[in-house]
Amino acid sequence: MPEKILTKDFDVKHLFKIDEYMKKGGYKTLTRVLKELKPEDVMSEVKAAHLRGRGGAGFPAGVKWGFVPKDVDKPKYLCVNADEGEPGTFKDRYIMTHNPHLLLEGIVMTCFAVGIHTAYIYIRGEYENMAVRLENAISEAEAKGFIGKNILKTGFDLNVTVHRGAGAYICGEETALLESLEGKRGNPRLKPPFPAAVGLFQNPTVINNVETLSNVPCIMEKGADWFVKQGLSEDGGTRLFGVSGKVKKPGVYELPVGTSLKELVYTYAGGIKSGKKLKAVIPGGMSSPILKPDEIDISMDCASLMKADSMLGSGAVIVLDEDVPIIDVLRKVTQFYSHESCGQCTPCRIGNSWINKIVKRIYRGEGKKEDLDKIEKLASNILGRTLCPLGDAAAMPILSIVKKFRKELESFIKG
Amino acid sequence: MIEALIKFLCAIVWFLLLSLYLTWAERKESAVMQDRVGANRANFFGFRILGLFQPLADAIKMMTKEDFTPAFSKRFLHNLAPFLSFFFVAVTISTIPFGSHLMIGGKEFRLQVIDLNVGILFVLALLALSIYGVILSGWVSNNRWTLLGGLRGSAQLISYEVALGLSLIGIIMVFPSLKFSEIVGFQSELLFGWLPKWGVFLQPLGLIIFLMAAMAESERVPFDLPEGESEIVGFFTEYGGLKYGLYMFTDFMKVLIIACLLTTLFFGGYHVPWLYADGFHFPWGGDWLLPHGIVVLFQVIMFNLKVFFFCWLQILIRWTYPRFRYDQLMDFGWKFLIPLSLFNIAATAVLMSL
Amino acid sequence: MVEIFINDSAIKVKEGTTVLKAAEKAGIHIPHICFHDAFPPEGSCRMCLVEIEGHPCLELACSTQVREGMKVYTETENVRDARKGVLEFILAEHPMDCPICDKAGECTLQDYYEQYGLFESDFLEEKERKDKKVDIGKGLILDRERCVLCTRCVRFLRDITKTGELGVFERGVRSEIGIFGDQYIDNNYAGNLVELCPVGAITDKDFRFKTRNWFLKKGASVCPLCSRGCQIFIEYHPGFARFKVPKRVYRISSRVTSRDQSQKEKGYWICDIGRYGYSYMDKDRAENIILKQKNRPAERGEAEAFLGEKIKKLIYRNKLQRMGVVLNTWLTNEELFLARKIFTLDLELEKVFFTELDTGEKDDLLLTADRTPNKKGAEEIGFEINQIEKQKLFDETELLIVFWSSPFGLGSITELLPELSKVRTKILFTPFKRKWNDAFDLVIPTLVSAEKGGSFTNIDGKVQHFDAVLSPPGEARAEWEWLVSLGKEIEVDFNSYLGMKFPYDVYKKMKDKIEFFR
Amino acid sequence: MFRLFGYFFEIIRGSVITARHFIVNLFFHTLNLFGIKTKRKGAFTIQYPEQKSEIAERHRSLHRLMKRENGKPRCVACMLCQTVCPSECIYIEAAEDPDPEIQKYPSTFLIDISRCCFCGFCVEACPEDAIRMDTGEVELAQYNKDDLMLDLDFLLS
Repeated sequence: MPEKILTKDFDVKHLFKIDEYMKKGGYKTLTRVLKELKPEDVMSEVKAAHLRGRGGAGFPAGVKWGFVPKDVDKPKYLCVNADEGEPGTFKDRYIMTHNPHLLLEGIVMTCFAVGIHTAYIYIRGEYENMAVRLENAISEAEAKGFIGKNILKTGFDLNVTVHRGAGAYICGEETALLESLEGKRGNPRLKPPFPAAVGLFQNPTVINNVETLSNVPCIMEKGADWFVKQGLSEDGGTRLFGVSGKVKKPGVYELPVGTSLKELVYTYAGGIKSGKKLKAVIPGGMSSPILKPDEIDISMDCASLMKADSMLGSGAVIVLDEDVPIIDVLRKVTQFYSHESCGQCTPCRIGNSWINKIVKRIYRGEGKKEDLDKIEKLASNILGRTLCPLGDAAAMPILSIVKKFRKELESFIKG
Repeated sequence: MIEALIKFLCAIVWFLLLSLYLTWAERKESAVMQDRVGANRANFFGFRILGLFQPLADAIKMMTKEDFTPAFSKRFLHNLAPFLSFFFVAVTISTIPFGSHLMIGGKEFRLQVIDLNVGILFVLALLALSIYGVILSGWVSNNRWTLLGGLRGSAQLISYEVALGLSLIGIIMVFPSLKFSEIVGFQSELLFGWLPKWGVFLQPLGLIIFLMAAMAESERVPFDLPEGESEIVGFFTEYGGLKYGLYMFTDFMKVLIIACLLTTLFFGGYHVPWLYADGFHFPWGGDWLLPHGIVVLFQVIMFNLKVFFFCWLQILIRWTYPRFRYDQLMDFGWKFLIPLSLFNIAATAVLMSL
Repeated sequence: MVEIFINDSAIKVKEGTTVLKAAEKAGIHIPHICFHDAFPPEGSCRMCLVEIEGHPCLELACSTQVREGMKVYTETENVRDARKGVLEFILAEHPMDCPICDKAGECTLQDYYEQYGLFESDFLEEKERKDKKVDIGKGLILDRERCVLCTRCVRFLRDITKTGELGVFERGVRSEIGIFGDQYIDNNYAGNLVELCPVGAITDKDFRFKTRNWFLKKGASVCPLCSRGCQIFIEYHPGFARFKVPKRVYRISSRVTSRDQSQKEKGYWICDIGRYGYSYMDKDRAENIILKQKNRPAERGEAEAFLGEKIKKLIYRNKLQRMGVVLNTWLTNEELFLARKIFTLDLELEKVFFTELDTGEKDDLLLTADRTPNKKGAEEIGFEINQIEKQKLFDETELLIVFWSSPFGLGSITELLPELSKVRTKILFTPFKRKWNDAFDLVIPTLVSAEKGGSFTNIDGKVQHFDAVLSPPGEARAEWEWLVSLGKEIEVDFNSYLGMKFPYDVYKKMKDKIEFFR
Repeated sequence: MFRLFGYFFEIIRGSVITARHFIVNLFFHTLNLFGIKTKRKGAFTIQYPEQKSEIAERHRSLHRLMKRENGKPRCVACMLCQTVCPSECIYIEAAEDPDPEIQKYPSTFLIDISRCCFCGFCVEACPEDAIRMDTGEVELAQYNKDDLMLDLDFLLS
């Protein structure tokens, strides 16, 4: 087992309580950062650490912070994207359950770096326990003076609010999240302008994933160089991989970026359950294209997976064994996206429902020969032509499943 | 006087009745020729009898239609024109012999209204006069198309009048008389002892010229240029109802009168071959003597049969050929018929002088 | 100014222009459904995708702003494929009930299908069933199946009227437009939704099923129902050869002409009062000249002679001040100018009054309190818009000429009725048959503004010319024609009235005489 | 001269043909009239009023409007037939149907049959198969011109 950075203390009981957290050295770095460093130092440190966003798109966090205009009168906001809706993903929940203070520490550092005084944690409504735990942690931290007015007497103010979403997948998309946070219907906005310039309430806004922000205290504690060394040069640190499906030991594994997928499945997760053969792996949450067994000897970082026409996404690895009919997978995927499409733009609204209807028909055994071609055509009509990435997220797995498992699907149509 | 009146009434009634039923005959004949059935709807208490009531229905229809005069036309002349045509044609019947004599109570009645000694000239003159009806109607209708129709009609009639007259010169040469009764009388003789000495055998060319010219005179289809419903508008366009009916009727009367003339001049009139006043005397020997009444009956029937045949023939021609073009019509009259009839006269003269 | 290339042809546009607008300027139509000039781009219909050199995937023309040297391609295989794809998606869930859809014939979707689609449908699945007939207030009927969720209606009510009655409900393919509970749409601009809707999802009861829009003809005119003078199209039925159509005018639609920024928010819309208040054009119209003493419809010459004779008699008797005139602000600039010339300048009358204005409540967007079209024009021509002084008007008056053009009721002018009998000769110019017409000796039918040419000066002082759209009913002629012939008849300044054959001839004279109209 | 003979010959031949038709037909007609049955009948066309010619399946005859199962007209008053009609003989007024599935129905449907040219465009244009021209009614003459204006009730029955 490689060294754990983020989750090193997660086996400590009651780590979510501030006392336990501080016992383990929590908030020490924050004190140092606030008292000794300037905001620019923090930003350049994070930039140097090549910390990529852990939410799915994999955009470098430091660069993103840099987009926020510095000299404006408008208030700036930080939105923490805790709306973990991707099927197969449960890493943020892991962090928030075990160590909410780590996240809070990261939030304070980020806000300090960018000059933000208001932070929202947008958490999905289903995570009620975690929301309560976060709220408790916030009040604990406020009591200790880590959050609130005049933090640690440095004159830096920060107000952190937990906002519960209603559980829409689309609200994990950053602009939809903003709309939702503003109290409107969770529809994605047209980009550009990007949220860094025009975001929450038309003001500059930074939006980061829970895991991304949780990494910031580690970077500040041990330095960017050390952090980069843990992973790859362009993709630093470790990642939390949530392995689920037909493996012997499903769960969250913190591994350096660049660990092989094969290693992850066979070594850490213990291989396939009851000695069955591997059928396929979905490497980064449901929206990432599927990989066949001969493709899984691949480094788990954004660039390598992109090369293999897949994506790392949120690092949620779903393992399928030979018993899983691929039509089931396809049906789940299309069902999910047609249900979760917000209905704003045409290709995603109607395309997903159309594909879902076709797949359902195939599932009922009423498939027609040309259906697969039709699905491919529809999916490629959605791909790259929607308002927000949800369309792509829907089209990519569908396309890859149809392409890679065409024979099996065809046999289902004939049968 | 009374005798003449009765004879005239009989003749004119016969004439008009036949003309009336000629319309029916024309319809029926054309229908049968064209594989149709023809008028058969008119009925009287459900009896149809081959559509024989059709002429009556037509007559009633014509009579009950609106009688109108176009604006700016002379009402009197407009009304007069059809009657003019009708009158001149109707009168001609009075010179046609239907049979020889009928002896009733020792008194001798000629079966002819009046036996003029210029019979042929009289008929030709009256037929020529009927043109006035055409011209008058065309002019008085105050319509340029009717005027054109009338002018064309008069041009045509005058042209063919010449050929008509010339074709008869031959007949007058071989049967040296202008009296119809005498011409018919000449034809009762025998040629070569067996062939009736009919005009057709003496004047075959004359017959053809007469037939053509006479048909042109009747203004029916191959020569129907004055009317020409499909290409020009005829002289009686502005007529309707009974007055229009009169024109139509005059046409049929002309057909009938031409048939009568053909019969009388070229086909021995009322003569039945080899029937004499006392009965048949066949050239191959053998007699069949008959009483006087039966002989006269035979004669009248024979005359009618011949007339019917020529009516039939004219209708056949009318329903067979397409119409001439106007220039063709004039060419035909002036450049063909007239020279031919002159040639006929010359040839007849030469042959007779031999 | 930025130079960009659209389909390889260069065009210069202002900085900040979107690709769609630039292409429109270059004469290239990029199909769009959700985009509307009056709103910021929404980008949800995905019809306007174009290829831009250097961009990995297709870009939205409606929201992408031009950059120097940008190369845009609007007709490549990829673009056409994308359009077709989007159309296929929309049509997959769109009910094919064009035959009963009032929008058919002017429907964006139909046009685009003809231009960019033309495919056989591969959609073998069940379409989503939604409500076909939802009352959303103000006579508007929403058909949710036809809706393509462009959200123009939602944005209109949110951004323009700021009432926000409509919203999008549900998600994904079940998304639908709806009202919140029983908060029905109730504002004066709701009729615009029908025009705004690119498909037939929102229709109004007023036009619904009355006729098909391809039978209608459009004529440009100016709305006379308030002093804003919105530019409108009058959509009228020219009639069938054999069958009588119940009315001429079927609807009024807005005419977008003023696209400058100051007018931007207002120029696209008309209010419901103008939109639905057109029935006066066909209802109770006076068609015949009625000369009471003759007891039969009179001819135009008779009426002119009658009118001229009465005035001339007063002139000979030197009793011109016994003549009164009542005008109104429904008349065009030209007519008011002629009226002023004849009655005030030529005849020097003192008793020239204006009827009471039609008024109503104003609102923030367009509707003004003054519900007559030409008050400003009358003022600029030189009239004082005064109230009728009954005493002055009826005192010793022998001849009274009343111009009454308001399609609304008679209002307070009914107070004059009992006094009318005092006057010996009363003459009325009116386009309408009303009961009070009987009180006049000569009733001359005139035209409503849709039937005559002329100009109105709106509340902002803008002179708007318009031509006749409808043909005049019966014997009715425009007031200016009557005034011109009256001017000739009374022979005071005969030559001035020669050569006035069209409203613009009058306007040319006005331009010479009055600074304002230059 | 030779040409002239040719004409003459053809003229005679024409007469012979028509005369042959006349005689043959008359002969068989007469036989039939007297009830003598021969194999061959005199050639004639259809005896129209008594004997109707068979109307072909696709023959365009008098219009009719189709009904739905509940007896209402199938027509949705889309006015496409009115639009496409080249002789402008159709007139429709639409009204609101209470059934939201149907929505629109014709309150007035007039066909001026005196103007109709039986081109069948209305049938082609109809998206609902509501109008058909398959009644087989071809005898449309009326004594009164107003009777040629067919209304909805008539077209439905």
